[in-house]
Parts: sequence; structure tokens; C-alpha cells
Amino acid sequence: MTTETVPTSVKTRRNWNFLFALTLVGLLVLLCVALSIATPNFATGNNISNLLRQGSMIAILAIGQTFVIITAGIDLSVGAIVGFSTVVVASLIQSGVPVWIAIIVTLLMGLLIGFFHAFGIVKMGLPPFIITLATLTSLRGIGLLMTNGSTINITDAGFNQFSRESFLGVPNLFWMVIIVAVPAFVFLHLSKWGRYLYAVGSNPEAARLSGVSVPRMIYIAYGLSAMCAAIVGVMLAARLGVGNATQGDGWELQAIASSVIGGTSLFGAVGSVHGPLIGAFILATISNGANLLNVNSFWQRIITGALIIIIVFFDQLRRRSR
Amino acid sequence: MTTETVPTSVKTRRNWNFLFALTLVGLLVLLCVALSIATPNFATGNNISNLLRQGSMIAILAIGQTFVIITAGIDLSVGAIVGFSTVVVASLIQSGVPVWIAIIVTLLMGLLIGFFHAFGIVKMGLPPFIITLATLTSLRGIGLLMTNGSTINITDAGFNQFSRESFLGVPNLFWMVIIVAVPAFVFLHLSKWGRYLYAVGSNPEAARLSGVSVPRMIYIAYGLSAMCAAIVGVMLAARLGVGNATQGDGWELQAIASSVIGGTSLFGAVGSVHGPLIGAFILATISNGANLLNVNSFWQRIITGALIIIIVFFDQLRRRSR
Amino acid sequence: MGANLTDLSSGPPHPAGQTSAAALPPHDIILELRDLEKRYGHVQALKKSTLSFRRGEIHAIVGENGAGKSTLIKLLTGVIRRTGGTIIWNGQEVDLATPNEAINHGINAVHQEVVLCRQLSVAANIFLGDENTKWGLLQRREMSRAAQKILDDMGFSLPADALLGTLTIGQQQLVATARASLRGTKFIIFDEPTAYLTRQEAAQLFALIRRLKAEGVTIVYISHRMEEVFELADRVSVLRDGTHVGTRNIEDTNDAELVALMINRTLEQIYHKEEIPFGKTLLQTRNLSGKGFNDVSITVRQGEIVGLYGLIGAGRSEFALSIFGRNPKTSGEILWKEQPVDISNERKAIDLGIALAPESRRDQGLNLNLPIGLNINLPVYDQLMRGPVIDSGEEKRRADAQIRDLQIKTPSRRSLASSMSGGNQQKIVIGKWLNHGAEVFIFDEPTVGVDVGTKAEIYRLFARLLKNGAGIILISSYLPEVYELADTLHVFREGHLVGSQSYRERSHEDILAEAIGV
Amino acid sequence: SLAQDVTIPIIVKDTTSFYWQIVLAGARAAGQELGVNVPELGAQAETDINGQISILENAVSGSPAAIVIAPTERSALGAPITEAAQSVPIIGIDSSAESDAFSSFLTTDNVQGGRIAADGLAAAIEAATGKIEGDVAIITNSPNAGSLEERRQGFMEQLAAEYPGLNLVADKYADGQAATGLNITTDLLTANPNLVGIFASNLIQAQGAGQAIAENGAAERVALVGFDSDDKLVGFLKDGTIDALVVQDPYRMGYDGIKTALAVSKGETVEKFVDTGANLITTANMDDERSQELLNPKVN
Ligand SMILES: Nc1ncnc2c1ncn2[C@@H]1O[C@H](COP(=O)(O)OP(=O)(O)OP(=O)(O)O)[C@@H](O)[C@H]1O
Ligand SMILES: Nc1ncnc2c1ncn2[C@@H]1O[C@H](COP(=O)(O)OP(=O)(O)OP(=O)(O)O)[C@@H](O)[C@H]1O
Ligand SMILES: [Mg+2]
Ligand SMILES: [Mg+2]
Repeated sequence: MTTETVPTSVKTRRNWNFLFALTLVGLLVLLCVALSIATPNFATGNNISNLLRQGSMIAILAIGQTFVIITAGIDLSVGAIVGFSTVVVASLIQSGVPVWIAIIVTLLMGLLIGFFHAFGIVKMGLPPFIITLATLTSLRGIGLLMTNGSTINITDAGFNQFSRESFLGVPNLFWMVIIVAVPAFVFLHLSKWGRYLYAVGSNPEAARLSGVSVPRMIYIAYGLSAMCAAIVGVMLAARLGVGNATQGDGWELQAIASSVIGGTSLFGAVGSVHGPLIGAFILATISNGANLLNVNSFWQRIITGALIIIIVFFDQLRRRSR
Repeated sequence: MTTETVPTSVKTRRNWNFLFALTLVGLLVLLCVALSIATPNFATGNNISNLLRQGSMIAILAIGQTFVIITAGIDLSVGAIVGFSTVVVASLIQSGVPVWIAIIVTLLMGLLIGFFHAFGIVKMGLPPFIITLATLTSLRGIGLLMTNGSTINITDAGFNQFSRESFLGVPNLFWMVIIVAVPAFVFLHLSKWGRYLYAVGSNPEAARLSGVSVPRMIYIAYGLSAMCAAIVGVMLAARLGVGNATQGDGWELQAIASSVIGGTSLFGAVGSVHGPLIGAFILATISNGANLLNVNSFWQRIITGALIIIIVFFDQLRRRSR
Repeated sequence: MGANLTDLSSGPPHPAGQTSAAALPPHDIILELRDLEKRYGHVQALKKSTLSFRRGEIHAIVGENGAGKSTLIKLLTGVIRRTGGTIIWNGQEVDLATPNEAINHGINAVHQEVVLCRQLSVAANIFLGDENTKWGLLQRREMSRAAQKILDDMGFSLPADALLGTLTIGQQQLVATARASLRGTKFIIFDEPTAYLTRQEAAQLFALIRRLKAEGVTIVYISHRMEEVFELADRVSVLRDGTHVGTRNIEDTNDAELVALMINRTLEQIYHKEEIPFGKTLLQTRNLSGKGFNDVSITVRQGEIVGLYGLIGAGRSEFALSIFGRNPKTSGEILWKEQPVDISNERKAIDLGIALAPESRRDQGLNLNLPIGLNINLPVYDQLMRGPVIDSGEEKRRADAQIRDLQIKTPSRRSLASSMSGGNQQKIVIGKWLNHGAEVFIFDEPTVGVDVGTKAEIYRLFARLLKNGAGIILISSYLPEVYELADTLHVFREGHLVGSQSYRERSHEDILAEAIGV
Repeated sequence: SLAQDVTIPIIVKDTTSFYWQIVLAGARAAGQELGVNVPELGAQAETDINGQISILENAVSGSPAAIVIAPTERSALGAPITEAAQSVPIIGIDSSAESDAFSSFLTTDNVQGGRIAADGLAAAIEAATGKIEGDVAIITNSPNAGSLEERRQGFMEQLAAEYPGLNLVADKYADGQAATGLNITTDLLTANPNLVGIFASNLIQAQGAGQAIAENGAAERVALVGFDSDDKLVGFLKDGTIDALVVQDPYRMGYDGIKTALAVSKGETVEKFVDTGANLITTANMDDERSQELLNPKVN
């Protein structure tokens, strides 16, 4: 991305210094404080639970997506994988397969889809945009064929119940975020694999010359991203109680946006696990807040767009002034 | 994008040499020949007219998008601009403004939106993905607010008729493609501005030190992309006879896909005007052919995904072996 | 150190000469190349070459730009695959198909273009692929400490925790050097390692190389600087047009012979200097300050070469960029033909008649994935427009003229700049400004990686520009170059001008002392 | 006979929705019975007007005996249908379009459907609280889909006209995703303690809203009326999460559409307008034979 240093805008910084020093977390907290003042319903335990639930799925997608973006790739298929996974897990459960086996099969299927992407990139030389766009299109078709355009009703009460319950006061869906984010953090920030991922995104030739297997890292990144999407698919199936191939439409853009808001660079080699998490919850908070304030649905879109610009602008300024 | 040279796949090349030598145009022709054999309805004058009409809008979007992608950027807003432009042009015409003024105002508005994107990128340091995603969201909201979620009916018969008629046997909508593509070709391939665009996408610092004004090129690229989208908006309003803010949903992905199928690299500095055109018509032909062959709409998605992979794969092989 | 060929051929005592190369028994050949060959499509980068390297020797390789030196190195390190021939390592035939295989044999290289990850820290780059882990977790602090120690031991004062991208090219090259000399190296190749280093850093590097040699490591050393070859090497091989044309023991040769082998003719003189009378004052800076430099006043007249010398990071490049409108000045003023001017962007500088060939060809000078022709013409497209379109005949003519004049070795102006050898890329960086008709040329390290023959051509070209009424600012960290060419020499240290002398009134020693600050 | 060579394509609004799959199932059944070849066409979203026009153009290229179409937008499809009707008879189903070139129409009145939903919601609220008072909300799947706008319009008109005690506090648009409907409903429940009823005007949003009400245990407090049906919604209807569903007869629309088209193509006279009706199904009447027929159409 062609960014220019901006000597002019520096002047405006004077009185707003405190805003510019805010980290992304700070902006999220600011948003929450503003909403708590604006509406009494925001800071209730119940609403916070809802908020955690609402942001959890995009958050997990965004973490997976971040691995891919760090390698300077992109995964457009995640929304389609979510929809497809709801169909797979629903049809498995409805055909009598034990729930845990159904879940494992679904996750493995996600992993395989990711490996297929990596195969297309590594072996067939396809741009990531193209191979994942193709899967996006095809997977929706396969899912629709499997369900004949309808929804599969999941009658297993325990499976559905899971998404509604809480553990230690925290909704189970948010526990899933923690279960994904902690190993993801260890992987990306504390293990050598994470470092290799950055190296591949930064300079694949340098990585290769250092003995890093670039294809392997591509397989890992796309495999993880697709598996995260399959996890979200299972979560969504549990939450909605149905399998439906058209669900998760457009979530790929939300996941990528969360990741970029969280500081990931689409040119690769820059990104973290916590950034996308915060990005996803910023988006969820905006939409939760707008709903609570009963903002007109059309205004809600306009405001969301404007807030995205403002938040990323402040975050960019902070990064640049570091 | 991390591509690896593929010594193994070279072996399979033996008997299929002719396929690998096919240019993108060749693949399009092959597709058309196959369809002419498979269904008698394909090669009729009427159907070719339909095909030209159907591909024309995405083709124009793809040309605009290509300018942006060559600078290593991306414009996610084009679909939203299309929808918004239908609303603008429809409400202007319906409020009694002469058609040609309504069209000019709409195109200028498109240009301004593009300049706003460039401003965000150049002055605010926002990633193109974010600023254009934000406009995508907001523009849809503004359009919906303007129409209150409904459609504006255009009663000017001449305006509506335009999109249905032909000139010299070629549908007017396709003439629009020619009207856009010819100056675009001159601009990108024959003028210094085109060279500057490539230079900016390849290495903005080197371009700058060679006296190229990088900000100006960013303004031009995003301005042109958004203006192409406004042109498509006017075409769509004429074709539908209505202004409706949710039209053009997802067209940004189709435009980017057409561009990438046509050989544009999302990393910038690689692309042409004719590539995206052919890319757009390949997609249109696939969908036209599938309809004529009465392929189930779910299978149609699966096949589209597979064909995208196959076509880009062959094209990559040809490029690589050059 | 010798400043020109005549000095050198008289031959200083060679410190590396004690190891009598000829006396080594044949089994001590560590690596042998038989009929090695590499084709890129139709380009034959390396023709059947046979070469052998002895255990523990320093083996120099010299040759013109595009002779195939880097190609040879890439073949040995598994970066690219050979298209023919065999490689014998320690008596065993080996494949060397992947970088991993080379690394496992103990073959490492410092490549001509820095191949490291800009977004990772120095320490992370040094340990990339060989991380220190405990229970699967990275030992960041330990690695950072170890990296710092390695850098300090080598005498490179670099911060291990800095992001690589924030370092200058020369510093990055040092990181690559540190990296390559670790991990049980048995065979290490340096591809023009001193291109971006000043004498001080080069001396540290030479010390490192001698230490490695003492440890029994075989060293291949590629350079365009003859005096380095004679200072370090035990033997020297010459490549010409992708062919191995000979190997000599260093005692048995002199640089006249080597140059003759390289370019197939003799060269009387590299540094071409003509007495050209100074004309009008073109460019002046008065107390110019900005990021990286402070209070600098210089004057450039027609016919004058103004040399700027200093160590890495002395602030010369920043100063040049500021004149060119790339970086804002914080105080002081710039005068153009005695008139104060406000150069707020590059376009203004170019329109006044200033040209800048920047320091880093990869980051600032070239659009690597674009054709050579486009690169050469980029600054002059304004002049090439005929109405709304480019005069494509003129565009071709100008590109071809530069390719011919600078002897850029390429099949066509349509080839991508990235497929050029390092030296040929450097020629593009210079060539793109020669069409422009500027009056002040700023050349920042113009001859980095350029072979002796072409260097002589470039210096002759300088003389031509000067005779046409231009002035030149020559920034170089290669003392012989500025010493021999500059009419006025300014020495920079830590952003300040610490000394200015005119031609003939100075000595090497004074200049060095000023630059280092002792 | 020559019937096997007769082709009558059917073009629906959105092939990915269950509702339209039932329409297609009806058409398929008619095709098999009558020995007519029935290509099943349609756009991939109800809002994709341009897509439907292209599909119509392509269908005309195939020179079929007649075309059955559910126009996705009133005015936009008008001219293309008029143009197509010059070469092929056109039968409209589900929704109308601004063209007088239709040979026949088989539609449900979506405005009427919205009114029925309002009545159903009011009845459910009365059953739960004993009075028809409180806050209500409507969730629309996506903006700019013609039939959804008509339902919304009918619902709001009926509220204003008949139920002054019911106060419409939220008029929400989702983005076509059940999860969004779920989130909106959850937030509505949080923000409006006096909420007594919700109308989710299509299948997907009813699934999301139903799930949110089940998740929050709000079935007692809040009445929910959905539109269209599938297993999931019938389940909700059974367990009381959903109080009523407005159900059309899509199967018949598809079936009769093809049958009428064949008749038209043979030059027979047909009825110009047929209303296939919208019905309110509640927990009370859901086991009736007719209800079962509507709730469990034979899709395959
Ligand atoms: N990727 C490539 N594709 C095509 N040709 C190439 C490629 N890389 C190198 N070449 C060509 O191979 C030849 C040898 O290049 P090489 O880099 O080995 O030269 P060199 O001896 O290292 O020169 P220098 O001193 O300028 O670095 C050159 O003519 C160059 O243009
Ligand atoms: N990209 C960068 N990021 C941070 N500091 C930099 C960067 N480039 C240069 N510097 C610093 O700016 C100062 C001046 O650097 P400059 O490149 O002008 O030096 P120089 O005299 O040209 O040396 P060289 O021999 O490397 O060309 C130094 O302190 C250097 O470390
Ligand atoms: Mg080289
Ligand atoms: Mg410098």
C-alpha cells in the first residue's frame, strides 16, 4: 500500500494527543465507555455476554485469516467454509454420528480444504485470491446441493445447548475464542513456526535460503485458516441449530477487515493474534451499540463505515509516531 | 503471492502442449467453440448479443479496478458505487433534471468518491482495503437512506431504451465497453501516465525519486476506478429502469476476479486493459453457457469455481514457460 | 592501499601469501565443479565451467558485470539449479538442489543483494532457520543476547533488536555476513561484500575472513576491487562471458593480467581525470540542516566534481536526498545559480536541473519488476510525449542508446530489471539520468558493484558531463574513487562537515583521520 | 406425443432459498406429470435484479414453449418481460411486474401476508398477556427485496390501522444472515424491556430470531411470528418459541405455473389471475391436514 508520510496532518495533532496515544485496546475501551454512558443497557452482564458471543465467530475467523495474510496471501473462502461446515456437521449429527465424531470430521474437512488451497498456490502456481475465490464459489454450490437449498435441522439438544451456556460466567462461545487464541498466540509469537510465517511473508527467498520450507508454511497457514473457519462453522451450527450452506456469506470480508483493523498488513509479515481479536470485537461493539441505541439500520451502515475510518486512522497515527 | 516453480508438473505437459500455449483469448475462444458444439442456442446472434450485454458491466468495473491494482491497491467499493449511482442518476432524472446532466453529475460524484479514497490513502495513511471497505459500507447506507430502502422508478423511456438497443448490430452496452476500453488502453499502455502507474505499483520510492508524483497517481487510479463504477451504475440504471441502492452487491469481487484472471497481479505493477476485459467475458460466458445448458444452479457454482482454477492454471503455465 | 593500477601492480607484500597454494595435495580439494552450466531460457549465464576450491584457501573470483559470478554462487548454495555438470564435495558427488542441502554441507553465502527479512529483527534474521528453542518456545532474549555478542565480536556495532528494514544497506550486508559465518560453516562465499562498506568496516570484515581461514574454512571472495583481491586471496579465478578463463596463484599474477583476462583487452587507466575549467556556480547550500546532517555548506560549479566522503551513516545520503527535495530540510537554504530556491519535492529539483542516482538500487533506484527500458526512461517521459501518447520510437531509441553506451548486458530492453546482474542494475540507475539534460548530477555510490572496465567508462562519462557544463556531487565510501576524481573533497562525520580540501592538497591519511575522527 | 420436446423454463428469484426450492419442486412435479422439460433457473439472491434479467434473456435464447417467472422487482423486470413476451408466452408467479404482457398470473399477495402476520402477532400477544399492548419489532432479511418490502408494508399498515396499543419500536434490516437476525433479536431483547412481539418476515430471519428467543428464554415474554416454514421453524412452533407462521403455497405456485404455461403454449385459454393465498398457522391449527400439507411440501 502506498502510504505517504504526512507532515501536514502532524500539525492537527496538538490538542488531541491523548487520542493519538491510544492503542487499539484503548479505542475499544473508549467505545465501550461511550456506549455505557449513552445507554444503560450496554454495561449489563447480560449484554456483555451477548457482545462476547456476537464477536466470537468473526474473531476466530480473523485469527485464522491473519496467519494467511502474514504470508502475504488472502483467504476468501472462510465464509463459505463456515456455511459448508454447518451443513457437514448438521448432516453428520442428523445421520446419527456421535457429536464429537461429527465435529472432528468437520474440522478435518476444514483442514483438507485449506491444504487444497495451499496445493493450488504451491503446486499449481495460482494466486491465493483466485484459488480461494474458486473454493468459495464451489463450496457454496456443494453445500446447496447437499441440502437441496434448504436447512438441516439439528435435533441434538446437547449440541445446541452448548452455544447458549456459560462457564465461569463467560459464554461458551467466548471460551472457544480463548481456546483458539491461546495456542494461536503461542504458535505465532512464541514458536519458531510463527517466525517462519513472518519470514515467508517478508521475503520468501530469504526464508528458503535459511532452510525454511516455504511450501510447508503455506500449507500450515491455509490449513489453519480453513480449520478456524470449520470451527466457526461448528459453533454457528450449534448456535443456530441448523446446517445451511448460505450462512457466513460475506464473513470473509469481515474477517479480513478485523485483521486489518487489528494492524495486519495485506502485504504480509506484519500482524499479531491479539490485533485481529480486538478488531473483531470493535466491529461487534459498534453493531451491538447501534442495535441498543436503536439506530436506523441504514444509518448503522453509514456510522460503521465512518467509525472504521476513524479507528484505523488513529491507530495508524500511533504506529507512525512510535 | 508465494509461487514456487514446479519441476514436477512440467512432465505432464507433453501431450497437452497446445493447451498450454493458449493465450487467455484462446481459452475464451475454446470455451465458445465447446459451447457452440454443446448447445445450438449458443452461437445465435441473439445469444451473442446477450452475452455481450451481460459481460459489459463487470468488464468496465474490471478495467477501472485494474488501474488501482496496478498501484498495488484495491478498490472494494465499486459494487457499492454502482448501486449508489443508480440511485443518484434515478433520483436526478425523476426530479426533472435533463438526462445528460444527470449522467454527468453522477460520473462526477463517482470521481469524487475515488478522490476521497485517494485522500484517505495519501493523507490519512489508511490501507486501501480499509478506506474502500468503509465507503462500501457507508455508501450502501446513504443510498438506502435516500430511497428509504425502496427503489426509484425511472420513467424516462429514452434512458431505459438505450440499454436495450444496438448500434451497427452491437448492443449499446457493449459499445460502452469500447468507449471505456479504448481511452483506458491509450492511457495505460501508450501514455506516460500508464508508465507512472506501473512505476508506482512496482516501487513507489523509486518512482518518486524519478520525479513521479506518487500521490497524484493514486488520485488518478482511484478516481478512474470509481468513475468506471459510476458509469456502470448509469448503465445498470438504464438496464433496470430503476435506482436501487443494493444493486451491484458483490460485484467488486467479480471485478477483481476478472482482473486477476486477466493476468493482473494483486502485488501491483502487472496488468493490462485487455486482460481484465477477457477475464470478465470468460466469467460471463461460463454463466451464459451454464444457463443455456440448463445446468442446475448449484452445479453451476461448482463448475464456475473449477473452471476459474483451470483457466488461471493454464494461463499461469503459459506465462511461466515464456 | 593502492589508488590506481600502477600502484597495485608493483604489489604490496601479500599477507595471505604464506600459504603456498601450489603445495597442497590434490585430496585437499574440498569442492570441485565439472562442466557446470546454467541457462535462463535463452540466456547462457554460465557456460561449461570447471573449477576447484582447496580446503582452507581464500579463492577470489573476478570478472566483468554479468560474467556469471553470482550465478556460480547461487548454484553452489542451492538457490538455483544447474542445467548441466557435476559438483563434487569432499570427493562425493552432490546434488546441491536446495538451500537446505547446501547448509547441511556447511556451505553458506553472503549474497550480492541482501536476502533477509526486512520486517524481522536483526537477531531473528541471524538465527532464522536455526532458532534457539526450549520446549518448543523461542528463547528470544537468549537469541538477542547471543546475536549482540556475535555482532560485537565481529566489531560490527549494530543493535540486535532493531528491525532489519531500519538499517542501511551496508548494515544489512553486515548482518548477512554475521549470519553466514555462524552455524559450522566449512565453505563460505562472499559476493561483493564490501560494495556498501567503508574502509573501517571492510577492515573488520577482512579480519573476520582471516580468522575464518585460520579455522580451516574455505572462502570464496568475489570483488571488483583488485586491491582487495591482492590483499586477501591465495588464488584467483577469472570468469568471462560465463566461461572460466583461468586460475592463478596470487603471487604469479598482477592486476594488469587479471584485467586483461576479464575484459580481453588491456586498460591503461581506470580513474579518468581531465583538467576542466570551472564555470558558473550552479548549486550552493548554506548551513543546510535536516534529519541526519547538520549545518552543511557546499558549492558546486560547472565542470567540478565535489566529492563527499565519510563512514557509513555519516549523513551524506540524507544530505543529498534533502537537496533533491525528498526529505525536508529543517534550516539553512539552497541556492540555484545564486538564487535561493525552495525545493519541496523531487519534481521541483528535477525541473531545476538536478539529477540524483540514489544509493540503494534495490530500494530507491529501480523498479525491479519492470522492463529495463521503462526504468531508463522513467525520469524523461515528459520529454517523450507526442500529444497524448508516447513517441514509442524515441522511447526505444533512448533506452537502446543507454544500453549500448553503458554496455548493459541484456538480451533486450524489454527484460525485467530483476533479471540483470548486480553491476548491470547499477548501470541502469546511472543511465536513467543521462538522458535528462540535468546540470547538477548527484551520484550516490555510483560504481558499487560495477566492473573495472565499466567503471572507467563511467568516469569518462563524468568528464563528458563536466565538459558539457554540468557539475557533479560524487558520494562514495570508496576512498580511491573520491580521492582520484574529486576536485573538492568534503569529509562528513556524524552529520557534520569536518573538513574540505581541494584537489592535490590532501593525503589519504588526513582524510581518513577526519572521517573516523581520531 | 411431442411433449418431451416441449421446454418450459421456470425462473425464480433466489435458488439458494428453501422457499424457492419448494416452488421448483412443484414445477418439477408438474413437468414430470405432463412430460415437459422444465429447466430450473434463478438468480442467487432476491436482490440480484440484473442477474434475473440476464437469465431471462438467456432463457428466451433457448426458444422455449413458454416461460414461468417470479419477477424479482416490479418495475425493473417490466420492460424485459414485455420484450420477452414478443417471442414467448410469459406466466408470472409469486409477484407481479409492470408489464401487461403476462398470459397469466399466479401470485400470493405479500401485503396481505404482512397483514395476516400482524393479526397473528396481536392474537399471540393477547393470548400471553391478556391485552394487545406493548412494543413490537420487525426484522427484514435485507433491504430492497420486493416481496419483503410488501410484507413489511402490510404488517405496518395493519398495526397502525387495527392495533393502536402495539407500538413499533424497531424496524430492522439484517444482511441475509441468520446470525445477524439472532444478534439483532438478542439486542432488541436487551434494549427493550417492554418488547412483547417480533415479526421476522422470512425463513432465515425467523430461524435467527427464534434461536435468540430460545437462547434468552424469552418465549413467555415475547411473541414471535415468522414467514414461510421448514423443519426448524415447525420445531419452534411445536415448542412454543414461535407463536405463528404465515405460510404460502409455493408448491402449488410452481406446479400450477407449469401447468398453466403448457396450456397457454397450446393456445388454450387460461385464467388471467389466480391468488394462491397465504395462511396463518399456529400451534393450535398446525396439525390440520391442510396445514400439514403446507408445512411439509414434497420437495424431492
Ligand atoms: N533470473 C534471471 N533471468 C535471466 N537472466 C539472468 C537471471 N539472473 C541472471 N541472469 C543473467 O545471467 C548473466 C550472469 O549474471 P550474474 O548475476 O551471474 O553476473 P555477475 O558475474 O554476478 O555480474 P555482477 O558483477 O554484475 O554482479 C547475466 O547476463 C544476467 O543478465
Ligand atoms: N532507514 C533508516 N532508518 C533509520 N535511520 C536511518 C535510515 N537510513 C539512514 N539512517 C540513519 O541516518 C543517518 C545518515 O545516514 P546516511 O545514509 O545519510 O549516511 P551516509 O553518510 O550516506 O552513509 P552511507 O555510507 O551508508 O551512504 C545515519 O545515522 C543512519 O543510521
Ligand atoms: Mg553478481
Ligand atoms: Mg549513503
